[in-house]
Amino acid sequence: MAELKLKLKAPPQTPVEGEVLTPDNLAGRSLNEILNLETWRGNRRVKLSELFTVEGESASKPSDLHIIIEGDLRKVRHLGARMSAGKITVNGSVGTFVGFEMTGGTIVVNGDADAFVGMGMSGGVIEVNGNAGDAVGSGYWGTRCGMKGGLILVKGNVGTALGCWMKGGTIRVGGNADVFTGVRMQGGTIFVAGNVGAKLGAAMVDGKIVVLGNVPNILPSFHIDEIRPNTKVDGDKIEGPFYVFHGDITEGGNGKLFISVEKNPHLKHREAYIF
Amino acid sequence: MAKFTLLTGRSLTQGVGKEEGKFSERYIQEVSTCQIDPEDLKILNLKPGECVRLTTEYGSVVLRVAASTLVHRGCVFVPYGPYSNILIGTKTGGTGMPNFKGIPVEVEPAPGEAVPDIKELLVKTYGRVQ
Amino acid sequence: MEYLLKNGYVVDPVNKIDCERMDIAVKDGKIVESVDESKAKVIDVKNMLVMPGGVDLHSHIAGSKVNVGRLFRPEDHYKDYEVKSGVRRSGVGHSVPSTFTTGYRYAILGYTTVFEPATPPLKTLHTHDELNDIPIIDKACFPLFGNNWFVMEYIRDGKLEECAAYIAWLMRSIKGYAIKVVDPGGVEAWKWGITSQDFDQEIPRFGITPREIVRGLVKVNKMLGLPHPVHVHTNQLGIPGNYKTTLKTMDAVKDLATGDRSILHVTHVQFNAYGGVDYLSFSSHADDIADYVNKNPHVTIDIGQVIFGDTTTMTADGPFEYKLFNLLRGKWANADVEVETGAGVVPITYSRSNYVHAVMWCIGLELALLIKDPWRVFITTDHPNGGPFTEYPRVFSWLMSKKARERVLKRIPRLARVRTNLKDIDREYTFYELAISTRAATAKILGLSNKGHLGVGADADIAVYNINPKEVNPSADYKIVMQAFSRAYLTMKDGEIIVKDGEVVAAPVGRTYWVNAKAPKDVEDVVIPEVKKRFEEYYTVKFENYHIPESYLACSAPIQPLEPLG
Amino acid sequence: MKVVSAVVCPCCGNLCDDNEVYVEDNKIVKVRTECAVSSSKFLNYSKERNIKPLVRVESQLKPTTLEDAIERVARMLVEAEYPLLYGWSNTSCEAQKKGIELAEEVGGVIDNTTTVCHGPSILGVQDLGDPSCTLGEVKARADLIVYWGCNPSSAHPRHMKRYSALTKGRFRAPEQRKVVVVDVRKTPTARNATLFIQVKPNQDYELMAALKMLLQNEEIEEQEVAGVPVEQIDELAELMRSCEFGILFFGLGLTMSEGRDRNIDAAITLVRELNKWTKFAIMPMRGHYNVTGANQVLAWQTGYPYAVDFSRGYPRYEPGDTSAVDVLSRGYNDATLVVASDPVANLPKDAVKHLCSKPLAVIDPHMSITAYMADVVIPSAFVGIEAEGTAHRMDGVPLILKKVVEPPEGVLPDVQILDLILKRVRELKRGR
Repeated sequence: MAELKLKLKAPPQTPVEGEVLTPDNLAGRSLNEILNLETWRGNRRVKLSELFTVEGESASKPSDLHIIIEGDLRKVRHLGARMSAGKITVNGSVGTFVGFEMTGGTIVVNGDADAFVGMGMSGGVIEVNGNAGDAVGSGYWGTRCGMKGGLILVKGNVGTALGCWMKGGTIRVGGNADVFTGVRMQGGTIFVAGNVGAKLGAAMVDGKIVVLGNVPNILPSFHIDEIRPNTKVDGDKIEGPFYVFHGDITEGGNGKLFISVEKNPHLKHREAYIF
Repeated sequence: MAKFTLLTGRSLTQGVGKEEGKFSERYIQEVSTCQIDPEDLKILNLKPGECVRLTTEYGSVVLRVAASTLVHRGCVFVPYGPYSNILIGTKTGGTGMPNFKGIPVEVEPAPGEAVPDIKELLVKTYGRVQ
Repeated sequence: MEYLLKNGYVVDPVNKIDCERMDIAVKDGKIVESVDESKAKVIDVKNMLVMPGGVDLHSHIAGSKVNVGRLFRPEDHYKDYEVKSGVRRSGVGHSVPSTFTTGYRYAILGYTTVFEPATPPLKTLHTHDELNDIPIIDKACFPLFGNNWFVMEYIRDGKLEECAAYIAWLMRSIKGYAIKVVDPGGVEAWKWGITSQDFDQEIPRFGITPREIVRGLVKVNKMLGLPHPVHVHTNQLGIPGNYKTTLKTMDAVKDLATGDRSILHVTHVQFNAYGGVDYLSFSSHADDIADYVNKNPHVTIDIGQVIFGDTTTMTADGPFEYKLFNLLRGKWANADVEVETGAGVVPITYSRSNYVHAVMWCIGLELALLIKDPWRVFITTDHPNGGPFTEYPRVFSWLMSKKARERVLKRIPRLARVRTNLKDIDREYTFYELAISTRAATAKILGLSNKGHLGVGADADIAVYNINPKEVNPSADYKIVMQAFSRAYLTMKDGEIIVKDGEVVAAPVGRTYWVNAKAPKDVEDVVIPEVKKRFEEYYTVKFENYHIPESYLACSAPIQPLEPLG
Repeated sequence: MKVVSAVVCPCCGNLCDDNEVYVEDNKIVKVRTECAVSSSKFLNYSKERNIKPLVRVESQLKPTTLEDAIERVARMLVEAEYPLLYGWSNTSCEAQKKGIELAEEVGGVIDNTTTVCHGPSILGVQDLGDPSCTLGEVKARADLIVYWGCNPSSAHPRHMKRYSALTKGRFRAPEQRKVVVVDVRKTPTARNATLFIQVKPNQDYELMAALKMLLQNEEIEEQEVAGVPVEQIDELAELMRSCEFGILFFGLGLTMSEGRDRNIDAAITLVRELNKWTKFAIMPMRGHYNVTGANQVLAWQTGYPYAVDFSRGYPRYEPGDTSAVDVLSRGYNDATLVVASDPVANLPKDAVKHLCSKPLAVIDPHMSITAYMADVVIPSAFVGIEAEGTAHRMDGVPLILKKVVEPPEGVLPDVQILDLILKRVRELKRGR
């Protein structure tokens, strides 16, 4: 893979649009051409050369290109938007909408990612090695459709509404997830190794959520099915035992919650409702 | 020190006072007073009119306390305004809206302290004011 | 400013001109006999098609329900946007475009007059505010009367003169243009949660039937001499078997007809021409409707063509939208308006592979093709209910080319093909017929004598399309037709060049028409105080604050009523 | 003495239009209204008034000319790469339109106070829809009125008397109506309710989920939900199911607590469910008198109701990122124009900190708290008192606000001030 190294000269004072920084846009261009590409900083058209130093070499095909970006990119938004192939590595923290509507390729963030990671994505992989913000794997407003495919991995914690309206693909979180994890979920799998906030799986109609840590409560619109010794996430066996709930019943839903029995003794009273 | 839940909201006096002016006595008095259930006040060993320090993960401020049976036990109500804002965070959960209600708050009597003057509070918090 | 459009092929049905090479002279916003060629700006439109500007009599472009559609569908807009540039403000499409974009996109299609067909009187200030923000085109709005308490009470009590006085007062108070009726009585029933109002069924708590409302309003329309017939959206819209209701509604006023003039315009009939008893036995009865229209000159219709793809349905027919929501289970907005009417909004994706949608697609075209007289059937998509108005060129191509229709027919479910007559229809519209249905006839039925033609004295609203009607055979080259109608080579509005080569180059303010309706003074003198008295019991606003001053309209164009009919 | 009747009150989303204002020597001397807030507004509006444009010189606000103030605001906006234009809920639709044009011209973000009141309601509506009606429908038909997380007695003082519980409508007398209040505290509104349900803070969502379960005759595997015994929830479900026309009014208790937009999602879903049983509608209790208008105007001109970003020359909508609190807390904006709002008094501390760290201009009739922090202050006329203009009631009914007295000399309405700024901005941009 050809490597193209971009280094942010200084953290921008106003938001910078990062959607130009994809292998799809940079492949097949010379360094000079890349430096002359334009993007937005606030309402100003600026050349990439104003924002970044660039070294390395581009590839002829997006799938052969690895873009490595260094610096404080917390005000860079839509990085990797609509990318279809290749790889982006960010060494630093990045702003909102990483991998917006991406269809393929890989984005690695060696730092934190702000809200809306992988919004509307349908394929590819996003790996965040720090924490991620709110609404990871959700969808554009009003679409009633979140992430449709692909994989999002977050090593640290995530914010609220993880996988909101999610329809397919997998999200794995190494740390904790805040409230409304899997809200309005319609398919796919969410795995949280840590704790989750309240309202887990609210209004979900399908899909699967596995939580190894603590769950403050289970919504009244879920019914308990059984206790299972283990379960699977994308073929990987996960040891339990787990309480299995289904719901959201008010939505006629058949989503499944797999909740660690060991970490949630306060749910014991629900066992009485197992047939 | 006791753990409470902070609720902020509108009150009629705040609404009326607002129309008189944001520096009117009525408005400032109202928005720098928190309301707590009388039973909770007893437990805290506070009398109406005394000062209390509220602290959340976002900030801390001293307010006057008033007794109100309309507030749930374990809750403290502060009308919207420059004082309550000190206690509110900017996390919007991806919605644009911070949590103004239902925030964990620590309440402790502040006998030696006074409610800060509005202008002092502003200068201290934000730097500039006329 | 004077212009001379030279050497175009002019299609101007009002003046019986069919693809004749001629020049059009324009001066001070009007078509004139001639201009001084040395002073005038000469535009060579050699071998191009020249038509009067398009006139759309039914397109939901402004008002509270349209804005509900905009507000709750960000996903409809975010990929279709217009960047601010030159004279153009920024904005968004797609099925519910923002106001500025609506004006530009109509102008690019060569349309210069568009009427909003449903405004709740109480929220008409909002409608006018939006109309003010739609640049270029002339427009108007039709207030809703079919579920209005005052109207229902006057008709119940047999007080038609009083009803006419009330409507005249309302029309001029809120600056409306025509009497619109949507699901008469059905919306009032829906306000109690009842979703099916039959034409001859009593309306809850009002003691009359929709039939009586429609008849009453047609009589009132004649008494007031309003320029447009009663514009009706019938009961049972969207429901299998509803073609009977449509025929009943048309026939209910047959005896009130005078001469050959239309007294009832039945709108978006595609949605009202269904057979069957459910969505499995769903079928087309376009032939029965067409047959009735062919034999009875007292009605006109527009088609409400369906376009496959995503769009937003919106109508004052709240109960219909509730039923649609129950089928789709997606988003649903409802907006009942006190005393007067309601509204519903539901997004939909019409799918070619869906049997019901495919039949709907056939029905619209069947209506347009089976009704013989293009002066009485108009092309609409009931924007955005059947599809966005930007898809008109596609509809034109289907009407002008059997080949274009067959391309689609091949790809719809076999059963839809079999259960409709479209495959057997050979008729293809000519440019002349198209010009009638989209300009000449619509202007006529709206009572706009200055529009829809290019005779001397007409408003210089002109559309020039880059297509040679003498050379292009639309039947075969339907794609060329579609392209040409998608981007006017030139659009002129009131003698000003608005669109040049598909780009908007000027964006003036268009007129808002309204009818300065009047009833006999002695009747109004009794009725208005009476309305005022009941007003505060019925409404939540003061009588005084209901009135919309003329100054609120960015460019007010009052129209005097015609001589009352019979 | 001049009496102006049918005056629309420019205070809250009720837009009561039956007030009488008595004017003598261009002064309001008396108001006939049933509302304490309204009366205070009309009688006190000129207190704490600043009628001179002000500019910050060496950390002090000093009077200046209107021309100078306009020049400074225009320059501030033209120089900014990402200006925020915030407020807009206490002014006319005409001013809002001008503000949108200005935001478009300077490539800024325009956001209204919706963002911190019913922004989450709009997000809920964008996912689920909006089964609603005008207030006159409630007056005519409602036999069940639910106030959830709102307190009209304080925030919308005449709401019950004019539009809901206590008014006589065509088909319904006050004694035929039942009122339910659901709140975390026993508000003044709750005192007069048929049924008061005290919900635990941040658990409205759970309560609504339980309600939906009971409406669908499903079993709940708990004894109580959100601090409410299941029997009491069942009582509420039964009331809702059996009414003839129900309305759910909701307020900031839902939009500002945990769940925010998802609470509204649940409330709308509940109302959708209830329509299987009866006729039921939902309506947000909008606070500022023309915040509804701000959403409407922005929606028809740009397609989006708030949080609109023009930085790329066309409207973009990404609430949670282009909404005011997020713009401020992420430190995106490098200048702010505040119109008819007081963010320093209303936004969280850290957002205000950023606001005050960048150039700040304020257009407001009052000397608001934000004005005290600003670099430039331009006083404006009060819409609905000193200037005419359109506003939209909480249910979308538009009304024309009247001008009852002249503004102080030299004080212009917002729309004119904004127009002057816009013109100057265009001149500056042409020269650039």
